[in-house]
Amino acid sequence: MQRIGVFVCWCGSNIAGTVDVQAVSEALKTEPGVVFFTNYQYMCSQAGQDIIIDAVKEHNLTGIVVCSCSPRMHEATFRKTAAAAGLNPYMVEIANIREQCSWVHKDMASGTEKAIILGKAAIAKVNLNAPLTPGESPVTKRALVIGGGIAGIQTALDIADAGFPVDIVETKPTIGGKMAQLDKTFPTLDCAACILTPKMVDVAQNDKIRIFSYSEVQEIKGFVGNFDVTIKKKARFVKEEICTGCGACVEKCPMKKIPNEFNLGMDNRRAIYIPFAQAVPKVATIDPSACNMLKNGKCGVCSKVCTAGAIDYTQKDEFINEKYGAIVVATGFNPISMDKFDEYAYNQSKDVITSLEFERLTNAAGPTQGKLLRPSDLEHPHTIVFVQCVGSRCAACAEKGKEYCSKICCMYTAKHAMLVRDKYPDTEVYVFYIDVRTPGKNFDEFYRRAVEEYGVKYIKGMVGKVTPEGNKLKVRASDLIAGKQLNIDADLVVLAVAIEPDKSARPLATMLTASMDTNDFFTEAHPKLRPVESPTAGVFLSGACQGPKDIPETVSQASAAASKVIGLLVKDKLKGNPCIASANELMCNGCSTCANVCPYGAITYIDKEFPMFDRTMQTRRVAQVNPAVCQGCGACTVACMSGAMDLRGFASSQIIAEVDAICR
Amino acid sequence: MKVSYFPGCTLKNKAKILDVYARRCAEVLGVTLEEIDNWQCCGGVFTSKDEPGSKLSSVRALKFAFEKSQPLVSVCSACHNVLKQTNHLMQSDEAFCTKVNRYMAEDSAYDGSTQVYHYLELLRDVVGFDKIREAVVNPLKGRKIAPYYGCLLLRPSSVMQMDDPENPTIFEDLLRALGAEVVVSSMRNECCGGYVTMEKPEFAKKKSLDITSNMQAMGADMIATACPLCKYNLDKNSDAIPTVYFTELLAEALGVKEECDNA
Amino acid sequence: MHNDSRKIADEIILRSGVNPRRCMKCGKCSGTCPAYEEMEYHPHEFVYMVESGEVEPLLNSKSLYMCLSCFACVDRCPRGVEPAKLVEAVRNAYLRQQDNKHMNADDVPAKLDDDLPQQAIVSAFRKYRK
Amino acid sequence: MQVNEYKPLIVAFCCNWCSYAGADLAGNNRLNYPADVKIIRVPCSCRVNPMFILRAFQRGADGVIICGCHPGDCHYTSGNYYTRRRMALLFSMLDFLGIERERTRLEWVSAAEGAKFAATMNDFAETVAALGENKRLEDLRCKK
Amino acid sequence: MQKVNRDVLLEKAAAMLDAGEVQAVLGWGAGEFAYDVTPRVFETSDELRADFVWNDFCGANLSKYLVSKTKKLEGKLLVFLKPCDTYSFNQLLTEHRFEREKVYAVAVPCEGMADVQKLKALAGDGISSIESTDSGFSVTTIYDDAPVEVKGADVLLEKCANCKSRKHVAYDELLGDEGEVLDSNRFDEVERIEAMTSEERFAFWQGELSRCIRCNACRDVCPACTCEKCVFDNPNSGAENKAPTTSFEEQMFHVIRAFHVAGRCTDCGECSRVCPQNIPLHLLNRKFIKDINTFYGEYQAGAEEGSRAPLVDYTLEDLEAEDVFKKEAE
Repeated sequence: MQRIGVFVCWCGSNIAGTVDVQAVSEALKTEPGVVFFTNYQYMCSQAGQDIIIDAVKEHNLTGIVVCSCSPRMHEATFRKTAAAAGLNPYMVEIANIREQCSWVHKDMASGTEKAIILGKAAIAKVNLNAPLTPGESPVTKRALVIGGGIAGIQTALDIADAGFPVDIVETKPTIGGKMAQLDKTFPTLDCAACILTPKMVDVAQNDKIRIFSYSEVQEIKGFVGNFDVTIKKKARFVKEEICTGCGACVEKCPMKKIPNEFNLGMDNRRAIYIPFAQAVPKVATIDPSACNMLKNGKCGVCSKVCTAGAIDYTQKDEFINEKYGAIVVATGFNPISMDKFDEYAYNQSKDVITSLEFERLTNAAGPTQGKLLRPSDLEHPHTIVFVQCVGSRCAACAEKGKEYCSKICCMYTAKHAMLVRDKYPDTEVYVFYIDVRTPGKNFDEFYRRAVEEYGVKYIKGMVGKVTPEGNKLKVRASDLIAGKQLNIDADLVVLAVAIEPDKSARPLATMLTASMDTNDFFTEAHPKLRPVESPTAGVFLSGACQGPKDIPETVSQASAAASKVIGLLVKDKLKGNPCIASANELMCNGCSTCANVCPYGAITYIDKEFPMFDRTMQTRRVAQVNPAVCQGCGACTVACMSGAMDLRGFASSQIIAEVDAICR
Repeated sequence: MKVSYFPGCTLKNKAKILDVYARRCAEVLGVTLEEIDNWQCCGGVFTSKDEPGSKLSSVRALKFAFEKSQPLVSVCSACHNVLKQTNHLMQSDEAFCTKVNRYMAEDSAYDGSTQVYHYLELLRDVVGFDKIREAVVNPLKGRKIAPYYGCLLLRPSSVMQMDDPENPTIFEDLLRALGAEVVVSSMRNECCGGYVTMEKPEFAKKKSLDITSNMQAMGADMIATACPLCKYNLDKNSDAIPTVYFTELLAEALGVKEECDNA
Repeated sequence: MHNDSRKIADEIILRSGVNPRRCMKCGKCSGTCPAYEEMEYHPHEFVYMVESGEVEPLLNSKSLYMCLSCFACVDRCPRGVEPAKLVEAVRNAYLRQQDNKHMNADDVPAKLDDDLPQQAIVSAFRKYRK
Repeated sequence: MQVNEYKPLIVAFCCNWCSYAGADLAGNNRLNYPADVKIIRVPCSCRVNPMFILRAFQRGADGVIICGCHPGDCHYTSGNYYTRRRMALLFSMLDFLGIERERTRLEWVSAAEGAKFAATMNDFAETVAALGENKRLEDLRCKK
Repeated sequence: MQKVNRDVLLEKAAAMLDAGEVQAVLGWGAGEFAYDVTPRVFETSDELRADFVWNDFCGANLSKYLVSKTKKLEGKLLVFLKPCDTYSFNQLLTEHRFEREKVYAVAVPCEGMADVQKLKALAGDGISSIESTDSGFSVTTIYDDAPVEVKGADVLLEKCANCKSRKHVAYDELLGDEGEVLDSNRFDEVERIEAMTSEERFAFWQGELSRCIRCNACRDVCPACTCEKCVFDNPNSGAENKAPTTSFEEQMFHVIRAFHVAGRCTDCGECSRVCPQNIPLHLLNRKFIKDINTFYGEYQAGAEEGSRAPLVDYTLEDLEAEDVFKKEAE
């Protein structure tokens, strides 16, 4: 039996004005377990708290009921008071007789009556309270960042800056991601490489950061603070630690006609290659599907010219196991396939290109050394048509486009159009748009500059069809404001293609038990208040894997994710919320129903032996709640048929006791 | 193999030769086209679904094929479009299906389960282009041919499902199998203006010229089509390059053209 | 009058099965339409005017007979609106009114030439009169 | 002597993050609703077991209302979606047994909707008061 | 009359037992009367030959017994499953209630099982023998020498009269021919009650439920009720009660039970078959099944192993609780 003290607060006249506090404390004194009762003007004041502390000591109280304001206001206060008095803080219950009683009811009689009932319910509940101790789990002080684009780079740098080791896993031979392929960045027009490559070098030189390039995450086990990850380091047939990145092998490699993915296939690379001059790590990689030596053992030139002896044709995939306290997903995006949009003749003409290809065409390190030339005949284009929203905002058919707005296209198209007009004033530039969306600092000003200062022709309407004829592209489009159909003979058509999450995101989400939306973007723990966390504890989101984002937004989210990770890694131990679910193993059926409703993947199953009445042992499958992962929503407790699953602090018996007390 | 065959009115009149080539070539490739008994005109155009009366002739043809457990094949693009769209409605629109069956008042109801093929699909999916390539005796070497689909074969793509509506390859693949050099023009799925040829001939002419001049510019010296109305329009409105039925090219490659022409 | 117009518009929406509210006014239909120049009201305007109940001008417009039923707008619309079906429904709304027809049998012989395929005549009748 | 006016007994289960805070806000704004409504705090609407609802009815409650975060806003991301299914089925079953369907309700009240909370409680209390005492559930097993 | 006869089942089971391929056989055993066939575990082929029964009274669904029986065996257990039983079999597998490797499932086609209550109503009490005929049964009672002829179709169990499927959804081996999923009228009665006024429904259920003697037979036979500890037996659950000391559980037992099996109930009809008071308990389950189908799309528990039950699933567009009655009105 509990020894309960009841403390009724007046809250000045806030409560005492409508509730007869004396009558309430009198009425509650006969409730089961109550051994002490009093009322006071301000229970939350130091003097009020002292009354509680003294009463606990004097009357050996085991439970406290405070009839006062909302628990959302002062539950934490009174829990600390209980702890100061030597009681378990979870032996406190609050009856909300202010916000939900004195403030909403007018007459003293009904207010007092209700306050008594609420007090009784709290007493009934505290009678069934048990001391709760938050569970603790150790934290591995190392973070994993999956994806080495600008999002992953920024997150890793920030975490490393706080002194924690970080590993970056990147599937490509180099970090840098999409930003490394860009020419200039909006709205300031600084060159992407100039601002990105120093950061890449910082990563390479930071002794807290390890880069696993040309690698993939193979398996993830464990939970927040204690992830157990297997990383597959694909064989690149070059010893990374020996290769100096001199490029002699690349120069001599006889396989010259391999489409260069860094330039989106607009020029060629060799079978052994370094993606670009500032690659990090700057080491060569052999493409096994193109290398003659690996395919049929006939060649070996690179090995002969490598003075460092870095070539190793026998290299195998390597598997690395590492423990992490936190995981950051930064898997980024890709433009969608244009196969289903051939009204724009992307597959029919080399001169219809995507915006990312356009970036490479204007980039000094690109296939044309930065000269804007048509891919088909390397002539200077005089009329360029940009088409926005290609595949974005497309709700007609799911396999074709994406229903969402890709967010970045309006701005980069304005940038492209502006740059063309700046460098080649003799060029006619048309931009076809549905809406121009420029919410962002200096964004609209930038777009207006493209129109007003650079004379880019913005036309509200869509391109319906592109027809290659001779060396021209006949563009048919509508101009909705002029009420005309336009037929433009263009030299180059640039498509602002919708972006989608990287294909690796979904299998990764499965490994992480992190949730995704129907478009395969990762979902946030809360769309407004926890935007960089996944609902799965210890998993954080950085960059476009969570939704379309431009560089400034990506970087700020990357730093935000890093700060969340740091906040986790500075802790030696994780204290959980003790109000979590737990399964009574004797009653558990092992049916998996609870695990099916758990949004956090907190429930796993083990086979366990139980002694039977006939002294034999029986093995049964039973649920285990991971206290570090469970957030205490209680979905499992209702899903559980047998009632084996219960929630501490909100146990079925406690809630039923409250129901009974209210309905008595 | 035997299939049900819906020739359509034009193939019995102005486009007889299209029909003759189609039958003979099918024979050569091991398929017999069995003409449906007492078929009626499809109406030439598929109009809105609240006019079940205008779809009855199509449903009768579809049901006929269904009762013989055969797929229904047609050569004319317009017939194929009407049959395929009607069949799709019978499958997907319960109210329409019920209404049509009530109109027909036959012993058994029809539910849209007949497989509807255009002759091109028959060649691709049933015969197979590889088999055709083997059967070619007279390859169309050095002929630069631009296939022309028009609208009816491809759209609405969600129903017709013949090929990618913006970048189809079925026609190209066939012509390649016949040994021709294919000229791909992105005007191949543009409308020739067929339905307004009576209403406003000068407009139809403009549309047709857009197509033929593009194909000519892309290097074609001949256009191939499946639709009599398209052929009429393109031929009438352009002196530059001729338009022929694809079945004629097929007959030529299979070495049966002359016997057809003399038949 | 306004009410009548709204009623006709609703009927057109119902019969065509097209939901004009899905339109995001991008103009791709009109950017793709091969009959654009011949039309007084263009595909996107059909959608907008039916949505807003302004069908009277459409019913009396020659644009109804210029649509080629080529379905390019239907296939290319990013929102799945199907403008061509709407044009057809407006045309039907006009033709189904008593005595309304767009083509007389008597006028046909003058339009024929030796090569004109039958399907052109049949489809014209189906499209232009009820 | 004063005639005892019939006062319904109403149990409200409110999720901690949205609806309980909404009820607090109604208090902050001094928005009245009948004292007949007694709130029980649960972490999430998905913690409400149908057994709790039946228990309340059995102990004499005349109406039971469950309040949670709006769909999409659940603090635990998905709890209220489960609640929605569970309650839809439970309410339908109670109706099937001939229990007045107006005695149970599921409402989404956010932490910002103090006014909605008060209005909902006023409306629900009025509805339940109009039904009178909850007899049928008690009588279901006893044929008189 | 069942199409596959007893000998086929018997020989299959006996052969496997004798060969040591299975350690025991879960089947139907003879009772005191011709009609009280009960589930039984046979350990030798001799036992089988003596007491194994396969006739029109094998209504019992054996799936449930796999939960406890497989745990007691080292080796495999052969079980005979009628089509409807296989749904329960899958559902139990979905919930990990027994190990699939420990079971050898033999599927048996079923032509529908007879209801003793209905038989007695037509032929009278005191049945001494029942002979199967082509069209049904020839029943002799102790009161009359002349047998009474009863049509098989007239005495089908409720669950068989509204059979949802003659297709087995899980087995290792099928004896005889596979059937098909049927288009049954099983929701007609639910619809009839739904069409009543609230008062009429209340009166109907009051009439039915007031007969309940809380014998727990419905729970004990239910293949979805395999909890290690049932809430009704657990003093801490807030619902415990065997004898009706408080009226709560008395009133709520059937609602809670139906809710606990909602989305998991395969509609095997065992609850109504065993109810000694003839309460149509299956209607509560079918109400849930019907609601689930209309609200969330067709779902048949047990049709597929591992399928996600509707109550542990959701979509963002699910209908609101208040719209339930609008939807039903449609």
